[in-house]
Amino acid sequence: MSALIVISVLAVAVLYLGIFSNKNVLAPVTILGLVAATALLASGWYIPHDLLHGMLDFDRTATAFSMGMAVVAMLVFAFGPDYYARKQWHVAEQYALMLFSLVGGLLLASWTNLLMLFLGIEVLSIPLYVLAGGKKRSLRSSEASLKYFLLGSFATAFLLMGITLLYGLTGSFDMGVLGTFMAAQAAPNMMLNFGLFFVLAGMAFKVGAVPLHFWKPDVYQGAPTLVTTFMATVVLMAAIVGLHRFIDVTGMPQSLAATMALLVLATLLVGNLLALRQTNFKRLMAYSSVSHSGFLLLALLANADTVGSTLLYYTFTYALATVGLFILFTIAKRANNGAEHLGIFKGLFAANPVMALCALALLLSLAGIPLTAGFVAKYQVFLLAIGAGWLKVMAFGVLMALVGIYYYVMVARELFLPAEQPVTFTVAPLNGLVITLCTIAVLALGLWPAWLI
Amino acid sequence: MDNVITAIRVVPLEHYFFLSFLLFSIGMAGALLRRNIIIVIMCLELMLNSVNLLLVALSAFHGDPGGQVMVFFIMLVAAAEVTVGLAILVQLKRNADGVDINQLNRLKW
Amino acid sequence: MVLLALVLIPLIAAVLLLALRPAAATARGLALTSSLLTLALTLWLWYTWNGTAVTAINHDWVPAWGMRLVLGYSGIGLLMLVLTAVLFPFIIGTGYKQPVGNGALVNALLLFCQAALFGVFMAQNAFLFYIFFELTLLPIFFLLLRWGGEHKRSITIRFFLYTLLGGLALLFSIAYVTLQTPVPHSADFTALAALDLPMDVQLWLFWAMFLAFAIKMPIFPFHSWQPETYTMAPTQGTMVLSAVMGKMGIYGIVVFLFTILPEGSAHWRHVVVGLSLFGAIYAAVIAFRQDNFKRLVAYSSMSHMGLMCAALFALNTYGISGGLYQTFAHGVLMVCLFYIAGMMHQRVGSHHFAQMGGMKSAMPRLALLFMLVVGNAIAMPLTQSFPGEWLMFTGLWRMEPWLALAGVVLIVLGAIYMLYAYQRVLLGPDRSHTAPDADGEEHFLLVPLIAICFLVGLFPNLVLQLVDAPVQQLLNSFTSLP
Amino acid sequence: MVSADLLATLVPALPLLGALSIGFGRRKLSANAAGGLATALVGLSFVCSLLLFFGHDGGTRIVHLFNWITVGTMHIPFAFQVDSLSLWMMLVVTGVGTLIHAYSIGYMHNDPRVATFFAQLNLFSFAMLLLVMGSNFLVTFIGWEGVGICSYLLIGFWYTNPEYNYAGRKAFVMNRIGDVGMVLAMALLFLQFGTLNYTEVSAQAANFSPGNPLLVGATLLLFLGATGKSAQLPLLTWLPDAMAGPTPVSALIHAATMVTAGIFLVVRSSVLFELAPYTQDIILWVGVATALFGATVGLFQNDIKKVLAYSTVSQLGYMFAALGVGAYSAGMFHVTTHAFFKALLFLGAGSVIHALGGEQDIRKMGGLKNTTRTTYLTFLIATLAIAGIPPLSGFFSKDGILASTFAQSPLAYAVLVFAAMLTALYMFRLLFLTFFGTYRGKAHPHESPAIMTVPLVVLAVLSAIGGALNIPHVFGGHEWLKQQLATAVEAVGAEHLALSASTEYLLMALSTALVVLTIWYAWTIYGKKTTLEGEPADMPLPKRLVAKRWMLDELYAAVFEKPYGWLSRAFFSVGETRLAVPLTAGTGKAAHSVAEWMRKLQSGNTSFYLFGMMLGVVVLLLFTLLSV
Repeated sequence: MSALIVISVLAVAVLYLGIFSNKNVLAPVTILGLVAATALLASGWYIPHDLLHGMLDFDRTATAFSMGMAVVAMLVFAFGPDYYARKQWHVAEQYALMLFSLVGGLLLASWTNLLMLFLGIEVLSIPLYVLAGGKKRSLRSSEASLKYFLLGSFATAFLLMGITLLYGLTGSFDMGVLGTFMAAQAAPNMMLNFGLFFVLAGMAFKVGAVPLHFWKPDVYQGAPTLVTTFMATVVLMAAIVGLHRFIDVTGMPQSLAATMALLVLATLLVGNLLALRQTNFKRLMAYSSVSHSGFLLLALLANADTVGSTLLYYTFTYALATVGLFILFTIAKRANNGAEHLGIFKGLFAANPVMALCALALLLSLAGIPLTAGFVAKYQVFLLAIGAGWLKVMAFGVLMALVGIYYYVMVARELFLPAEQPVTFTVAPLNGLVITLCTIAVLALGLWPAWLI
Repeated sequence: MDNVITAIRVVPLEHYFFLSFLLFSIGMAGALLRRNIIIVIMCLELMLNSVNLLLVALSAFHGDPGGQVMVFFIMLVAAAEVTVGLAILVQLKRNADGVDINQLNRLKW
Repeated sequence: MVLLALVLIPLIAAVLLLALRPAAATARGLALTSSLLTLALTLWLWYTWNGTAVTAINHDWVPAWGMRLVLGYSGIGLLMLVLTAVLFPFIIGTGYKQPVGNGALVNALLLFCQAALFGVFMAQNAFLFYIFFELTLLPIFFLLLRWGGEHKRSITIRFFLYTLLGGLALLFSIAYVTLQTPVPHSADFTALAALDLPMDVQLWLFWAMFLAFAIKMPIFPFHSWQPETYTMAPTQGTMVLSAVMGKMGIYGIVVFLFTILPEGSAHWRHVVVGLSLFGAIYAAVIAFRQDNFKRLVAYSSMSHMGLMCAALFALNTYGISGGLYQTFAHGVLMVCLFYIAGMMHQRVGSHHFAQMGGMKSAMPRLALLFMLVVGNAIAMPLTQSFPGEWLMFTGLWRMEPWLALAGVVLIVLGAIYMLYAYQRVLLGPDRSHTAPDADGEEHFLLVPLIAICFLVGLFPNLVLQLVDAPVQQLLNSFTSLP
Repeated sequence: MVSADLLATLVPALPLLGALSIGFGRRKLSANAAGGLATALVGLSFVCSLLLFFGHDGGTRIVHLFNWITVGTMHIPFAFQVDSLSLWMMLVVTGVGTLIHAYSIGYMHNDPRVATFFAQLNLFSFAMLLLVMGSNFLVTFIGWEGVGICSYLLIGFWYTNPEYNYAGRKAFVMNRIGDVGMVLAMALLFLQFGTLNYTEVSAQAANFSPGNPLLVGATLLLFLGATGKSAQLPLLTWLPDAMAGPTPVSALIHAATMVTAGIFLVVRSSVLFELAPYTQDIILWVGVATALFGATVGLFQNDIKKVLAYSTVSQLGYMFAALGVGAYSAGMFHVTTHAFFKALLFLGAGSVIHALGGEQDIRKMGGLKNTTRTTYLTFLIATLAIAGIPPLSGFFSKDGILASTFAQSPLAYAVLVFAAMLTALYMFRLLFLTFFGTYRGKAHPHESPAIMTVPLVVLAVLSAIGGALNIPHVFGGHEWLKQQLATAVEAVGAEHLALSASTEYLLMALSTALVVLTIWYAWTIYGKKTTLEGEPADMPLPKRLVAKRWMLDELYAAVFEKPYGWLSRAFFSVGETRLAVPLTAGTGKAAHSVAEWMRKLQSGNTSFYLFGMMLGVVVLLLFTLLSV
């Protein structure tokens, strides 16, 4: 609760700061505030186990994910000063909106009541609609934001329909009641299946599961890179944990499991295959995030008791790698005056070997090469899926992981190729620090995964 | 208050379901088919409202106020969404004059 | 402690090279020193080995999934360690006469590879094995990508993905078997060997694991990456690939398939032996009419590997001992052959026989050395290849006489293509151009290798004694077989 | 007095020492130094063999050096077996070897690579000695392969000539085909008996009943090895081509020693063969056929060495025929005498070639008996010996074989006698055309130096009196050689000739008479001849077929060599470049094209996205409801 309040207040405060002071203080304040929030979460200070009459529950999963999101958000904000340095538009709002969205994330991490699920998703999404359109003068940006908005509300409708049907069955929005109701259910219940399915569909949209993934590439490409980073990391974490909390209670009824498996197969296939042909880095990352959600859904499908930690580890390490890469991408993009194709990374190794090696490590982590966190994460999913007996689905996942390695390696190859025309990569110290931190974290977590489990 | 609920209960629940699904489908169809973005947004609202209708009915039949509370939240959120949506629409109108949904095709593949 | 040193010495040397980026000469010197150091350590291990399996380091890593840091070696592992340690000084030494690109970087990559290889052969935990197994790939990948020959990009990527496919299949299997172990799970080989998996599981799991090793060796029909990669790779890369990395397949078959899936191996052995032998003959036939010397050697390597794999799956003392023994012989042989291929390439600027021939008068010393190597390649008795082949044929006959026949045909085919190659490289009417004869440095590299060939050929027990006891122990799980 | 073990070890060690020292010092040593050293070392090992021979007590001595291969229950020692059989072969190899080494000093003196030549010659002697001395099949196999590679090297000694290289490879590969049988036989025997030591194998084999399929298989495989090494049908075409090597090589390797390895092997494992009658019949008839084949083809060769080569083939056929009827001692006896006179013939031929400055075509020779006197006389003796004129060595050895064959199968006997007549015919054709008539060439013939003629004389003496080694009882002899061998080869002890003395006399008289007739016939045709019949082209078909060596080479080329080349190319062009590589590369391409197609779904049109989402949801919903 306190963390929620702190972050919300922080957001409002940032708004006011935007009015009264210059934008250089924004990032420090935000980060400090987040540090405070994280500390509160860590200390678990004054968090009764049922807030608002048991609509939120900050159990271990919730706390861990909240902290994870807060930390990643800090990294993203640390990228802020440099990113917004030469932007004219109102920076304070951007920070504030991201903070609000983060609040939604916390709600998703801790909801135990379908009402809170709905609120969480909306509080998470509505700021993002705005953020996606951050570049006021850019048609692409507004297109992205409008697409996001339309598709998002469309999905919300499904979610609500699901919630309503479940309410109709139980007469309550509380997950506990639903759980007991389902436990009592012997015969398959049509209305129940409908309800569960629609909620799943609504959440699948946020996760970006095929066939509800259409928004991802376009929005990632259109949105400002910082916002894309935020979406790719914090939002994904929030969506996953939200879905996890849902499935945690409902379990995986036979009917839903089959659908989920289908969802996983489609997501893995489309995400990886479409990434093959991508030349635009942001779209590539979008598809890669689709494929990663495929693996996450696979973990959810297994739905063992360790799935929570697996999801946290996976999303957190994925977020670290993504943040680092997006920052590197921005650096390269500036060096090549605004181009976004993969070629912009050419010559990075020659110009700045350290950064290039960092990029290599992060890419390999996304690809899941051993000794990186990404590998350990994937391996956990392997274990979960195999343990739950989804061998064939897992085998398909393995094949798709191979495809994934291909396109990450293709990007990595660019790093070591000589540049066509001389380019100068300018790395702001703070960015360099963040990238290095991400790399170290990714490698360290790969070597000693026990830290996070 | 009670008479409202009894009034609602006069009509059997199935009818509410039927009507709600009908509205939902109409909204969906509109969202898919119409090209004017404003109308698309209205259709989306219609979908949400179909849910509201069903919620109210269910809460009445369950005799549980929670459903109606939910309805208020939904209306609230819907309002927020529309606000944001229209704002974005205005911005889009500035950048590319027109509110035709088919104009949104710069970002693809 | 020694084991840890084996991994760390090359690693540290490599990091030093990367950090300091010294001149090529210094870099080679450093690399050579480190490899000689590891050689000394390994020989000491060999010398002090008392016939029992050794487990030196044993730490928890991620207990939840049975990942543990366990280093040790059985006789078989020790054989592989010795092989690696013996060959790397020569592989690095190749860089003196046939330098490749940026000395520091190349040697660093080679040393990384060596460290990973040591890790593979010392890992006593399946998961650890897998990690090293994949790590060997990365340095080679960069080596090929940066210093390969024509079409290096596409070929390297194809090779990388193909081998990774096998690796992922292996990882999948490891995850599966680990989960079968009683809680707390453990991926230690000892724990996995204790498993008694149901037959139906063994039947499919066998192929999942075999795929990885079949691609590494490679075994027909998973070989399509091999000839083009060997041909395209820089000499040192080819040496590492053919002489050492291929052996990971043999080693893996023994430690994974034979110990974890005995029934599965026994059930599928006819298929595997059939594939391997067909591949061996297929490659030998192709080698005969190759126009490209290096590619010919590549096919000959594939042919030998096929025979080894077949012999292993004969699943009896002679077959397995012979196959394991042959890994050593074949490793040394491959380094010799590819080195000579490199020498010829330096002299005539091509790997094609069309550019060669009629050079024996110009280079009598090289001719002698090459002839000795050829004798080794066609398994003349008293060279090291012969005892291995004799054991393998005996093992195959023990399994099925007609398999032995199919195997022995190889000594004819081998003679056909090897002698023909020798003729096309050196013999025939003298050419006008004067290529320099093998010089001191080249002697310095080839003579010790050839000496090893004959030493081991005369006293094969030096190697055989390593594998004898472990093989007997291994065979306890195959008592039902003839 | 040095211990016998040391002596036995020295016998092969000395030539090896020579091979290494000459090989490594080949740039320092002068031609004569190298030759002298090589000859001296082989001579020394001959002395050692002699010492061993006279110190021999008729028993079997195993000289165990070290354990070679030890795996599980397999213990293969590196050990020598010294008994009368191996001793006899040692004597032949080192004795004839010494002479030929000495001869080579003169023959090769102006070749630039003479040192290499002697190194390889010594290496060959070493391998040959290992072959005969090995105490188990595997050690024998070392020598077996060793002589093979040496023969390859020496045939291709003049490496600038592609045909010579081809001949070398052909010889080696054909030997290897035989080795397939050898290896398989060893595997079979080992798995059956658990050992490869001759003594133990023989001992255990004694428990088997005759005709046991296992033994038949093993012996057939062994015999396959023997056919390869000893140039029997069907693996004989390499031997004539092997004449590409220097003449002393042909004398030592392709006449006196290596090619008799097959006979030695069969005698060594005679116990097995005795128990496999089927194999023996096969050996008999293969031998007979080969004898006839060689003799017929020999008639039409015009290259002096080729004639001798085919005669060697045919003589080896005789020896195998002897083994086929179980007359092992007769076989070994013929091996010995043949070593004498065939070596002599080759060296004589070499001397002639030397005299004519490299000319080998007998159509360009003639009338040499005046210019090269010693060569002529020695050659004459050898010819008489091979023709089987009493009392020369050939007469005794050949008639031993003929007699024992007659006892078994008169038909085979008849064929062999016919072959004997042919032998006389082609040998005297060779003699007359070379030494009689008038000289038809252009060079200036001159007698060879003493270093070459002395070995000729020694060998001539041996071929003349060699028969004394094994004089049959009918002449009051004691078959000394047979007595000797009987101590080593049980089967020899079992031999007994089931012929009455009268029959034996009759047979000898008959064959001798026929041979003499043939020689007279040869004289009438070739004696005075100054010009020769034309090319094979204008002969009647059967004759031409024979003249073309029964088209055997052409047959093999058409059936094996060419198709193998095609197969190799086909595997590569189809299997590799059309299938394997495209398939792997193709999967990648396929993935890309599928991806390219799927990208189109990401059309960028929002309505389409909404539609896609709706469709997806509906499909998934249906799936859910169906999967309930």
